[in-house]
Amino acid sequence: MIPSPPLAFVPQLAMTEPARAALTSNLIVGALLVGLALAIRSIRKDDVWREAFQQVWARRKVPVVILGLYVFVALLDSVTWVGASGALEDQVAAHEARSVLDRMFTGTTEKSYSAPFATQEFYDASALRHPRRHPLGTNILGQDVLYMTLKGARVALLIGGLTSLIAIPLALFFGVSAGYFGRRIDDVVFFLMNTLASMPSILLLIALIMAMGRSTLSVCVALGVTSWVAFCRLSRGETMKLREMDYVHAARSLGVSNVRIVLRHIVPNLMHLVVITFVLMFSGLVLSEAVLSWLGIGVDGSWGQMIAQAKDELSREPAIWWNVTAAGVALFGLLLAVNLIGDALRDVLDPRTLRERG
Amino acid sequence: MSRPTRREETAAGAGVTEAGASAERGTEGAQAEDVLLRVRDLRTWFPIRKGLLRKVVGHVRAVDGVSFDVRAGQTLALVGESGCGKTTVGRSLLRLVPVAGGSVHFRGRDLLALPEQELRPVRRSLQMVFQDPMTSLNPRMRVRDLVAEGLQSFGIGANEAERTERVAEVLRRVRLSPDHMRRFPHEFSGGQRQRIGIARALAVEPELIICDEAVSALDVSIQAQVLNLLGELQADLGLAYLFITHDLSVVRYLAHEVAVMYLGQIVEHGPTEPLFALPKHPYTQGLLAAVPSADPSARRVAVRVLGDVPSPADPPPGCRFHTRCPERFEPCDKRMPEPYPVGDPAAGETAEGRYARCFLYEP
Amino acid sequence: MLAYVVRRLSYGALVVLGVLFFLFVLFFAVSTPDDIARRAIGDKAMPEVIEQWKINHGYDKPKWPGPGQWSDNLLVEHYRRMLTFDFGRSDADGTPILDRIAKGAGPSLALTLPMFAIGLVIGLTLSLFVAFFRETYIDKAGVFLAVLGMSVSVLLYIIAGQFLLGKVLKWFPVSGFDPAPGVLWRFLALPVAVGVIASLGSDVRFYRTVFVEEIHKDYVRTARAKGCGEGRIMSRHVLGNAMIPVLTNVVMVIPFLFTGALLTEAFFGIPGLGSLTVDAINANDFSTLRSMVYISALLFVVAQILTDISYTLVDPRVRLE
Amino acid sequence: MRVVLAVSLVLGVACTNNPYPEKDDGKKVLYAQYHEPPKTLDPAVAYSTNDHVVTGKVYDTLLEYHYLKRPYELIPALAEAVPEPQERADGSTAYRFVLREDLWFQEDPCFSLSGGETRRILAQDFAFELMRIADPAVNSPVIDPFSNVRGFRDFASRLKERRAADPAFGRLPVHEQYREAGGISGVEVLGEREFEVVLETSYPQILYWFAMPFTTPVPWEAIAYYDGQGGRPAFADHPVASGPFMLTRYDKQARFVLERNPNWYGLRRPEWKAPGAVFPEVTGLAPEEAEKFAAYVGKPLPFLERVEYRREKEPIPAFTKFLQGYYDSAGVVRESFNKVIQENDLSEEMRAMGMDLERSVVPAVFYIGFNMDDPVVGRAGGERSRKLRQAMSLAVDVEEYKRLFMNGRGLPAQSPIPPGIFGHDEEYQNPYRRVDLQRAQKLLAEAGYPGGVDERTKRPLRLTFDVPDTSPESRLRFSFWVRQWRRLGIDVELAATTYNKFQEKVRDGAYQIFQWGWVADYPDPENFLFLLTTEMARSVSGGPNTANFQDKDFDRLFAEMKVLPSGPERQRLVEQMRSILERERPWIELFHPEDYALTHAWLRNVVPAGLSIPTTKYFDVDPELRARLRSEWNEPVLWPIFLLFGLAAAVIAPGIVTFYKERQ
Repeated sequence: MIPSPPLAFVPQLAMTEPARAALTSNLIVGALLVGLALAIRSIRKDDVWREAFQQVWARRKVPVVILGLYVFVALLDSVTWVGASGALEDQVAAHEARSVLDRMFTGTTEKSYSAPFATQEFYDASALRHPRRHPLGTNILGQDVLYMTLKGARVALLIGGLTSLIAIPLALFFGVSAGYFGRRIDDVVFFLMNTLASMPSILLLIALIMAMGRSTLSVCVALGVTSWVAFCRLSRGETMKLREMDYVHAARSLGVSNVRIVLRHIVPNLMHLVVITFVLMFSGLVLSEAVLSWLGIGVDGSWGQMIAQAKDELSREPAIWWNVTAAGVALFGLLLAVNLIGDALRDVLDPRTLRERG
Repeated sequence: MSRPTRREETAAGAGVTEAGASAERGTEGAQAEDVLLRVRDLRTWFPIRKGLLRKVVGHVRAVDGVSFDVRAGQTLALVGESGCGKTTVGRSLLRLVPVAGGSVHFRGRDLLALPEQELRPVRRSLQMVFQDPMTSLNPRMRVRDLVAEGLQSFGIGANEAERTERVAEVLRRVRLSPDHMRRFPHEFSGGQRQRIGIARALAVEPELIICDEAVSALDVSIQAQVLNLLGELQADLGLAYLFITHDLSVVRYLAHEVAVMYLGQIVEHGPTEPLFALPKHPYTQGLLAAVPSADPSARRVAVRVLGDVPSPADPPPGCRFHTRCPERFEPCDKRMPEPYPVGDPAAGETAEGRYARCFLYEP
Repeated sequence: MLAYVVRRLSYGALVVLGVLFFLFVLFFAVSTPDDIARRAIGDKAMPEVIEQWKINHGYDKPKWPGPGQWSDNLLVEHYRRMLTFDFGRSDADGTPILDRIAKGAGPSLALTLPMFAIGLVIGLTLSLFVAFFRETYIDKAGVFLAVLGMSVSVLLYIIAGQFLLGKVLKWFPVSGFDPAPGVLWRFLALPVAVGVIASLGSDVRFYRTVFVEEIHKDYVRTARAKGCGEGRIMSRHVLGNAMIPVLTNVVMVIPFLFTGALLTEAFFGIPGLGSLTVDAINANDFSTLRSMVYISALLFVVAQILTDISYTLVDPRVRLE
Repeated sequence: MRVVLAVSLVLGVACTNNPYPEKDDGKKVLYAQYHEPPKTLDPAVAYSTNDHVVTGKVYDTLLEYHYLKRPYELIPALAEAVPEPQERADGSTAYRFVLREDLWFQEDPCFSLSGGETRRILAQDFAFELMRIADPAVNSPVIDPFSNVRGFRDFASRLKERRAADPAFGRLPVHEQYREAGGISGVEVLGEREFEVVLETSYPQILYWFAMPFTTPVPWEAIAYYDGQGGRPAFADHPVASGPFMLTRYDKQARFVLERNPNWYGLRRPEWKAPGAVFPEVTGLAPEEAEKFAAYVGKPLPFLERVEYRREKEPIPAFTKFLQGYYDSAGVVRESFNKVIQENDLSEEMRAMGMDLERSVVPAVFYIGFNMDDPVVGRAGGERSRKLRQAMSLAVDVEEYKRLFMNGRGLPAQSPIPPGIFGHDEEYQNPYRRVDLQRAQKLLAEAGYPGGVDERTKRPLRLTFDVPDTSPESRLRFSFWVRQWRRLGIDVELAATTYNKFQEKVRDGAYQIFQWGWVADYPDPENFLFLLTTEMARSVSGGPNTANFQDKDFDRLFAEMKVLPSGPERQRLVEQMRSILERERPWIELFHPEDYALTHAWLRNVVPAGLSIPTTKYFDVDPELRARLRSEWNEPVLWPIFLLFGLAAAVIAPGIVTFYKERQ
């Protein structure tokens, strides 16, 4: 089914909450895309980066393509607008913001479980409304599992991406300040790091989520707070090394201000660490979320939640295996792709090899 | 190529203009002579912390009471073994490391007493070229930005285009093609990189360049090129150099005056030729004896320097060198020798500017 | 050395105090003592009962120090109780927390110690093996498998392990725990196997990098030039010199041996501290959670201090300062 | 190769998935599981089904329910007979209980306080427990039903005053405090074996409370001794009781063990053939049922030597172990186990294993409630809100829910009163409790929300459904209801919060829609209809009427109905109340759940009971059959080990060979 073009809003309605939400979400997606485009542009201009990414591409074509697919699916699920299209199941959908993906799967719901490519329901053998249309079967509510799985891509990227976007700048800020200015600032940051790092992250996560309430954002913030320490430590150490580099001395003898030195000489030389950390952190975050989901404080619609929901279904006889399989494979696929890319990136961008090449 | 005069420059340079003037235009400042940089009793100590409360229990006396002058348009070489504190002297002058005491007068203004804000304009006249051209050039910046950084910092040039033009000029001056501006440091050879480093220092039109082992990391053939370049620049622009090195052959080639450092102190100081011809301090003698000479007839009596360098954290009492000195005698481990004038008029030398820190020459 | 140890210890103590402050803010910002009381004894409880409960659990005080109550407030009380290990009773069911923790430590250690030891041995062996055959297909396949293993959620490992080894192949009980020495291993075999396999990927990946880095160093070349056998090089030189990163990695894990494995314990019905924590989370039992976080932090700090000191023992290059 | 051999040898010998010591294989031990540990075992406080797993087995009561008869019937247990109410001239009602002779507590160290290892059960012990319920410090959840007892509240306030006035009094042992405070005037101990309970007004349901562990005899020694100090456990963790089983091991987080109590009257005095102490005979059972029990009728209870409880937090391993024969039954603890059942019956596979499925309707009701204090869905909205509630009620398809989430288990509810309780009417069909989307849409339009859009504001109607469970599984369930309403165009947001936050919301009245359930304490309509009285409204008294339903007619009818004996007059009143609820729709009644017990072939006599009543003493196991089937089902499969070793060798060997060749 091809989605109809954006209609903005259902005419007789005022600017509704869903419409506003759709607009905000689209704006965020737009901003992210612009940011991505800018990032790609600056990478293309910078030989070192361009070369690095070319090498990664040469070594890891399949994972990169797979990751691209995930991103594409997430985008499909991110561009939303309010307006009817397709055969609606219910009237609420008509004034809800729905994504391209939602529209592609509108009107595919069954009554309950059905196996992949089945023609009849799993339990009562009644005919399906859309026989052979569910490559991954349907879940207990009759929703297409392929649809639910695809929707999970956005959530996973959100968890990994948003959290990293929160944690990495934070870590970079504290780590660089501590490493560059030393003394009191360093003492304070180092103490803060040690304090946070000595609490088991899962307990800290739980406590934070309980304190902030359960929402996608608060899960991301909590994950960010618990995962920034490692990178902060790394960037602090690296900054301390960089601070003693001759080019920093040169800059100081040229009267360059501290802020400028940090921005021009320190941070750019940490960027490879940022990229590597981002990629390696990503998979850790998505895995953590799966555990949180099992504890009932994860993000709605995540694969972790699907697995947690589906594990009981495995104990049915005969077992409902396609839910957990779909979510598990989707999760595994994303993480494998990301880990392989991260691996290659680390090899390519590792500071040692960088210096040797120079 | 004409060098723009200071008058054309922007407000940022005003402080410099007021404080002193360029060597060519004679003296206007407090210093009547042509002394550009006057260092007196410079001390740079690094604290050693120990124990429960990290109390300062002592200091590494990296630089301990160093005094010298650098004259405009001239080269002073600071020589010594590694670890003697010569690099720290260079960094102390630019206040890249915290200084414990003494004074550094540049054109009559004490750099150590200036607050960072007022120091900034002075920095322009005082530049540095580093030993390792790889670590001294930010690998993430293009040549153009590297060289233009000082211009930007001091507000030289009205706009980016003008600055790029200046960068091109400076690059040509150090014999690099302006076409290389868009490249990254790792695309250059070691000698080229060092030229970039020189260009960066040169771009802000300093009066004094501190060359910290500027050629030590280079191949001998390249060394010569860079040294020639430095010589030319001095001739053309009237630059003064403080040349920090352990390589005595370089010193002889380049320097007008030499100061020999040992364990944080200058042990001998004097004009290059006489000092090389007739070293006075036993340490200098030992140092020179270790240099292989191309002329077998000029072979001197080998002076043996014994043992290892003591730790600057715990320097020996009395003369710093007495633990290794072959000529050690009674007062050496009791008192600290002063710098005694050692000019030997008999040998046709003037006493001026020649002294050694050794009891052999105690009057 | 002594001064160093003392200084290290006092810094550790400072960190623990910081953790306690963080905990105080977190837990007393989440729920006021009234909430905790209502949750514990029911919504219908009469106000005087709630007051009594708060008194019994020591929650009947102002939160912050202020004039006239510099020592008699929740903050000071919180510090006093935590520092003297007087954890009081669980908010959820009123049992003494220290008892529960003491009871849970045994099963947790019974699970995590073998898991840790076996995992370490297998991880190091495999990574040495892979590093030895570096640049061959064994190495590539090994690294790929490691990355593969890293990409699977622990949940799936556990579900698959129980399904395969417990349900289909019937090697071990699917879940349960019995501390009797003759049967204990039966219950531990499966969770230990699952735990080892789940962490093998990232361990091999990490250790291999460390080893390969070490192999490329000059002294290895020298040793080889001297005619040292490859096996001897790997076991003596490489392993020995790679001890610092390995040790760091290992010590960071030690505190978590005590806190148990949340998921593994819950799924396998092992009544350890991980299980206790999950219970506390599900029951909103903040007092237990607070004590668990505190104890873990304490263990972590101690482990860190021990690492720093043991560095000096393992590697003569590391100086005290 | 040697390694492979050694490993396979070890595995072959030692591999077993049996989680229990083999020495118990031949014994009559029942293996059961629990999900959540009991919170407390103090009979005056324990109220949840988790607690009842233990309290129901260890505490004996004056009365109990007949095991097989439905509707439920009270029979005497510790009492010699079920007492008749005696109307008194002053309007009060008295019940006289006479204990059986020769009743003893279990042996316990606490009786050292009275110089022995055990002692006889006295009427005083019942009075003591009633005083404990009244004691505000005990915080019993059932003060309300007993406050009708003469002097009950007075006793509580005297106790409170004395404690407040005199700290020394508060430090006395509890039984001395009670004695000093003078006891409850309406509980008169008439002798060692006799006491009378006097109610201020008629309350026929009081007898049911004497069939619950709340009113078990409690020895004062146990309270004085088990104070949680000096290494002694708290009474809440260490019951001292008189029931058929006694708790011998209690690691509540992991496992507990119950063993036959030799002091139980059924075991001490088999010659009594007391009802509840021997397997009962019932006429009128289906022939195959009767045949199943025939061999047991008249045999003394309990048949089991021991009951072993293991904690299972996760359903998959628990159910797997059941299928392997390591639990004797499943489905009694947690409903997710029942998913094995297909369309109301056991799957083929299960039947082949000899399993049995027992079902019974639980006297309980699950419902979706509206907060009647809410301006949109509640009273203040008047006719508009009523129509909205009616429309929402018409959209909810319980049959479908049952099919998806309960395997068809349970009966769709038409009114709050479940089957088996007086007042339930098989014939009654609530006009708002069938799915009729057209009518619902019409009502919605009449309410001013055509198609789910508010006519006045032109915005879609958005409501919030608060659920106190954040688990991923429950989210699926709750979103089912949301989808039902979405069919009308009503956008209901699911707000899953922790139980803590949910309670906060309820306390603040900040909720619109919620789902809740009520399980009968005793088989009487009063126990259901009181949930909707003004007196019990959450916003009025903090009571269990979470819907805050307040209706004067309903309250009046309730007061009348409560005291009437079950008969046509009472039926008429219940029907009137039902019709008020039908129209007002404070609840959308969902279903009366069915209890399924999935049992293995070796477990006998399992009759599920909806009420929390002690049934374990009637169970029997056949250990030989169990041992045989277990070993049949659990033969370890070892060949994959060899396959694994072989594969690994095959993959690695060529690499090693090439490596060394190249090296040379």
